[in-house]
Amino acid sequence: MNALDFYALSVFLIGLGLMGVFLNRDFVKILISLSVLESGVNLLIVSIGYVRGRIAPILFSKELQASAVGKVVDPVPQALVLTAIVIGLGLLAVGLGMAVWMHRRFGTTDVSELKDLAG
Amino acid sequence: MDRLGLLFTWLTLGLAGLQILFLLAGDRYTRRPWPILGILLLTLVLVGLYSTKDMLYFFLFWSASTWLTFILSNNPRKAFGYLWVSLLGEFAMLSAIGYTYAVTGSTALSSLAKAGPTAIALFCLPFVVKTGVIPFNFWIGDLYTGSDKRFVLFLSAIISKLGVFGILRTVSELPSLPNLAVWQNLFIYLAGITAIWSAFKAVGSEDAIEALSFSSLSQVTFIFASVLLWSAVSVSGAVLHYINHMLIKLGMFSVVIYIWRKIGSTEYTAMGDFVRRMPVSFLFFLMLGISLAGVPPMGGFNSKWLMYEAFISKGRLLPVLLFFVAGVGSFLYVYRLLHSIFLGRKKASISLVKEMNPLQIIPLVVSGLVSFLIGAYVKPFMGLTSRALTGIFDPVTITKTSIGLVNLSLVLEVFGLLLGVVVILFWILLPKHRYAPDTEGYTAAAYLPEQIRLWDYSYNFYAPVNRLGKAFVDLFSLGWLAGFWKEYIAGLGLVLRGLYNGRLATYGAYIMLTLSGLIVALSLLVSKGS
Amino acid sequence: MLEGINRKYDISGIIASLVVLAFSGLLIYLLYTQIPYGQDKMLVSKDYIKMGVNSTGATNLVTSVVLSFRGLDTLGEVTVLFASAMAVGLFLLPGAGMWQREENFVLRVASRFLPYLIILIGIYIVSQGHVSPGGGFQGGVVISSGLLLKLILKREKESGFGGLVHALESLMGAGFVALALVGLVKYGSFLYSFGPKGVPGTLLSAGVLPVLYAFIGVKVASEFVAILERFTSSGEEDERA
Amino acid sequence: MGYIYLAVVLFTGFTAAIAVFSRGRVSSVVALALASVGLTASFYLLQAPDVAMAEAVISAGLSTALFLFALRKMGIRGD
Amino acid sequence: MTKLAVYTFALPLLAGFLMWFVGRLGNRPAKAFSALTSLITTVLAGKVLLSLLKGSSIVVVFGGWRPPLGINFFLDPLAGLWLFSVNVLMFLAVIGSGTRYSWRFYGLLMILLAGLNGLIMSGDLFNVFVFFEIVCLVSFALVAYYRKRESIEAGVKYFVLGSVASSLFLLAIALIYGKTGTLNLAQISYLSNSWPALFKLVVFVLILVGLGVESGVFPLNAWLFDAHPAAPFPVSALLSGIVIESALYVLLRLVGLFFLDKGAVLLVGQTLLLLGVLTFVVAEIVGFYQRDVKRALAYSSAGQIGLMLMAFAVGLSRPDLGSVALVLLFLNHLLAKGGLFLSVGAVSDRSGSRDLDRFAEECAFSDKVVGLVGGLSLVGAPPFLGFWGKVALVFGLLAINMYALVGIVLAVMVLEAIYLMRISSAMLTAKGEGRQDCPGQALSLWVLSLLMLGAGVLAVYGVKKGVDLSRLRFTPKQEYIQTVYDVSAYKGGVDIDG
Repeated sequence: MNALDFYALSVFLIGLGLMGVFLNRDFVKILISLSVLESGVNLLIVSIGYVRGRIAPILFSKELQASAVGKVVDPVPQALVLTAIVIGLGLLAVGLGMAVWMHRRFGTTDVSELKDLAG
Repeated sequence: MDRLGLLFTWLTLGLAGLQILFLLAGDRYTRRPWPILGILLLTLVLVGLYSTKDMLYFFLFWSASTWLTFILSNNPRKAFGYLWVSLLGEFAMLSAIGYTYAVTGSTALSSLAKAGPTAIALFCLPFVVKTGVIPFNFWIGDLYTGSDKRFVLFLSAIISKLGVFGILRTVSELPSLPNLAVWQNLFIYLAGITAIWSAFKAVGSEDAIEALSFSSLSQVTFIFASVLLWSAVSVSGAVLHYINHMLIKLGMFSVVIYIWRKIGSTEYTAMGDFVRRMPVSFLFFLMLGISLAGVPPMGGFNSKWLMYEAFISKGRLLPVLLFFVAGVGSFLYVYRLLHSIFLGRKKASISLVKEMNPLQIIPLVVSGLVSFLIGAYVKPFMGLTSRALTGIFDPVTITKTSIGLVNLSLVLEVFGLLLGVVVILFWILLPKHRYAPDTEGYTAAAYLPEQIRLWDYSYNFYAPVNRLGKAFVDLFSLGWLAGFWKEYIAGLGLVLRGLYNGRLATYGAYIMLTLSGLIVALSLLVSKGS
Repeated sequence: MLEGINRKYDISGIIASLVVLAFSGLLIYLLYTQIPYGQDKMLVSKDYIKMGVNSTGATNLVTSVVLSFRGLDTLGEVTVLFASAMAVGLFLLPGAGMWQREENFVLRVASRFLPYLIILIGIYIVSQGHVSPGGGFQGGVVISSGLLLKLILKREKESGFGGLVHALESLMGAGFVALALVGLVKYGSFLYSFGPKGVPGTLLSAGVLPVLYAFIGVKVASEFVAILERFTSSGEEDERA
Repeated sequence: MGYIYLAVVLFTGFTAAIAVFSRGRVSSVVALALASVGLTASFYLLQAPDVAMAEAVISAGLSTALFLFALRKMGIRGD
Repeated sequence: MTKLAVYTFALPLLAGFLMWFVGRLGNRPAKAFSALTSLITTVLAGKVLLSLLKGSSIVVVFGGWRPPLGINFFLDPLAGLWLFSVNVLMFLAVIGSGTRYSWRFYGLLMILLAGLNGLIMSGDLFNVFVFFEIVCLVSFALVAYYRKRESIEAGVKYFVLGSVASSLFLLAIALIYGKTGTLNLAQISYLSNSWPALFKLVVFVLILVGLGVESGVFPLNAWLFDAHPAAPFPVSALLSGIVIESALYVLLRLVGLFFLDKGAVLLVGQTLLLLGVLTFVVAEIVGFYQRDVKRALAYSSAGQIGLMLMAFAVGLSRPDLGSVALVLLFLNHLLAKGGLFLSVGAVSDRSGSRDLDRFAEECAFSDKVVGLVGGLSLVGAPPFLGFWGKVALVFGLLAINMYALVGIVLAVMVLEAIYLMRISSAMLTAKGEGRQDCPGQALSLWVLSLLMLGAGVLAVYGVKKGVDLSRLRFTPKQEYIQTVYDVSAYKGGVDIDG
């Protein structure tokens, strides 16, 4: 019923993230674009696991536990995304550490300044 | 280990033994362990090379000998030319072996014939490279002059002639003679030109080791060409000359290296009139010089005569002419060697030199006597070579030449008699000799000062010859090839270096372009394929 | 907002973006044709749903997948966090707080009682991980954001958390691996969820899962406190190359 | 019911676009936080409470904090 | 035996976690502790390898769930060999890492070892991604360890390119999970036969690019040439020695399992062959013009990766030659490049400059030995493994009638021989008599040289006896699926295994 469902949003976020990484010159902006890219992929994984008209994979009641197969959304993508989000945060922490040092060593976080190593 | 391998093994072991004896008998510098161990290891590798009939092991030992030579020469800057050209040759051999393996499933040398003429030509390319025929002659001078003095004797005596053994082993293993006439003729003529080129180089050089190395090249190319001719007389003459050349280079290099250890330089201008201090060395050096020049009483003449005989009987007169000109060149540089080292003007360095100690002189004496023996009584040596070549050729005694049937060994014995007359004459005249007084009176000092370059008449001794050959020598020194490499091939490198320009956005674009490029290309291929 | 676009972009950046657009188009086409949205595409998950509760005892299926069925991912996940904490420790040094001058009244008053409240919520989230949504990761981060208040305050020297935080972080990580090894030694396979299943839905129900999540919660909390401490310190990073 | 979907999707997409393409760094960090909030809502709509909670706390909460602290460490006051 | 495989992964992780406590005692105890751990894992990996060579492949089950349900490790003889060599080089790098690194450095090394071991053994797609992330993250941090201007630049570039690549890899995993509903490699490989062509193509390219960046395939390896020289020398030894190889290993295993059904073998083989040739040729030609020693070694690493790619591509149609070449090239590059980086890196640190003419002023004797032995074996001089690897590769390429390719590859190999020999001879003819920071360095260099020589002699002996190396290859699809789980038994129904 809704054409613009979450596949479109996740592909939009992925495309936006990738473009952000390549177009931006400031390293912090690139880190932001990377976060957007990662959240796009995470959204895609979760929306792959979504089944219309079903509820979250918490089997709180007895009878739900008995006949849960047809009533519950796929739990596995949610487990994967849980891990992927925290991995994204780990990467971000390291990236920001590097950004601080890049600012100290190069005076700016402009990525186009990084051209000493070439050839 | 077949008979051919056995002969070469004994020759290499003999030479290595004599060289190590010479090094051990020298002073502390030549007695250092690693050159000696290196030579022993290299000899081991060569024995392996001589013994194997399987192409893969042949390639293993051949590549090991290249790498060991590069390391033992101990002067990488000068030896890089040698390295990259012999690696190219080796890789040609490897692809030939791979192709034979793909076609016939076996890497035995005999199965090379089934792989077709190009495989055989590729397999023999490294032999041409290692011999140093024209397109591959630019590395010879650098390697020999740059190489470590303790290794250069072995290098010039054995390593320079590995190509000869390679051709012998390969062609003798093939069931039928490959119809590679085009390649055969091409390399015979190229060998002739290289012989002349190196003769001119040797004549024009001012350094004893450089002269000796280019003389080796000239002799080795002659051997190589006569092996390529592949007739009974030519191959046995080549093997005989192989033995002769090995002995000559052993003796001559031991003298030059001994002098180098004493006076620290191998330039002609630094030497002169050493005959006073080293009469015995002079005697044997003279014998070896005569043998190198191919003058009758000594062994060199016999083997050269056989090779010329083979070319003439095959009616190939142009190569004979080419090698004859190179032979004339050998007269010149042999005399220059003798004159500048032993007979020239006295230099200050004469006080440093004295006769070799008895142990050191053994290699020189052995090589002089054996070469003399080859000259005087050639029959046992002819027997030696023909036994080594059994199964490939029938023994060489009677051969039909333009002037009818000639018994080779009989002819050589007649020249042996001539040799006896010369020895007796030398014996009679020896006590009557007296030293010619120093006639250079116009300088007050007792010895000529070091910068005698301007006055020593032996400097640039053969100026007219050098001028004559200059254009020819420069053409084939392939300097222009190095220029081509620097200009065009290096340009390709710069283009590729431009790929990694250090900008992050470009690298990102590489990722996306690879992603999309592969998708588009593969989808086209898949849709075209299915 | 739009004036940011007309900056001089790198030519290769533009090429890459065009390629990205094309690729997203292909991706959308592929998704809609191959992986229809909202349809039941489960294969292995059907088993997880069927036997999830009675074999692991946890009513929150995601927790049972995260800790029991795909426990190794979580262990890998915990290692990633530990590695990033250590890397940040490499890059930035602890030290005095960044905000030396600003005296923020609201912050000072709030930081006296608010952190403990937030930590309480965090503990709730961690402990209820196997019953209701939430768990070690979410709860741990909530706890660390609670302690963040303390870090933002004016501080002359290194905040007191240093040693304790590192010790906790290492111990919890080692504890998690130890529990997994116990599973290997006694029950024959790494990360085996042993322990009493109890009544699904109650607090003490899913055997070792809540213990594992508790370990993760404390570890994540101490890790992020360490990272935040480094990020909020103004210490001149040591210049040694 | 569909309008909530549409609202969440459009909000997330729009804020993400601002985050990536805006000029100032702090404004993009804030936009990223808003995008994370939008993302949390979309995870909620996709029946994934665990992930929504994690996304809220981590992406909206902690990474925004980390970004701002890093910018502060780099001596950048505001935009 | 399955327990040992898990310990090789669990112990370094435990060591990493406990490194803070050991760090309190100082940096040298931390180094000793990590050396001890890596020694233990090496011994364990050795025992696993022996049992694999004798017996059949091992499947390690986690959490008590049978393969398609839980995560499983899969170990065939090739994985055992890869695991053992990774641990050996890690142990030698830790010993040979001198005295300048803090306890955090060794903690990160231990986590890197755990990640690599997991990456090699893992039999689950998302699990591969998690371990891949661990390896990437630790490599980003270790490359930028020195925080000098040069290391930060290399670290930033590596970080951005690495993150983009791993996101693309995660995207591929999402697509695969969406299509098949499972993450177990065997099950996916079983279901992958029925994938439509376009889907299979896009997923193949995504995985190739995602893992290709980390494993140094041609257009994607730009970060490698900045990162290796800028990293501390033990790290660059590990990066070149094991990290890019393990990424390549995973790439080849995934390609081997998912994309090699009848129709695609030709296409996949040719793509990998083309990428391999491009990687080799470009890396070696550009490496030829390098003045910076460590940068030249980095180009040589990328070149060797190209050779390995070609060996795998050849192995698809001629497994007897291709897979043998892959194993030999891998072992040779691991030992030689590990040794070269450990010695050249330490020497250039001591002499302060990395320029070809001045880097070798303080060469200790063991540096010279490794310089010579490593250079020769990397270039493919006779007695060493590299020689047999090169011979097997050339035989394989000729067997699939790629004549022009052999010509190009061998000609470029001469270039590599020249610039590597420049480095080796610069070290050999160095005048100065240097001293190493700690005896551990000399020990590790001697052990590496002996390993290279020993491996060379073993190879000669092996070839003479015609020993069969064909077991050391990627388990083909059918056999992999059969060993992991019985397809027919599992139909997605209820399969309680409490």
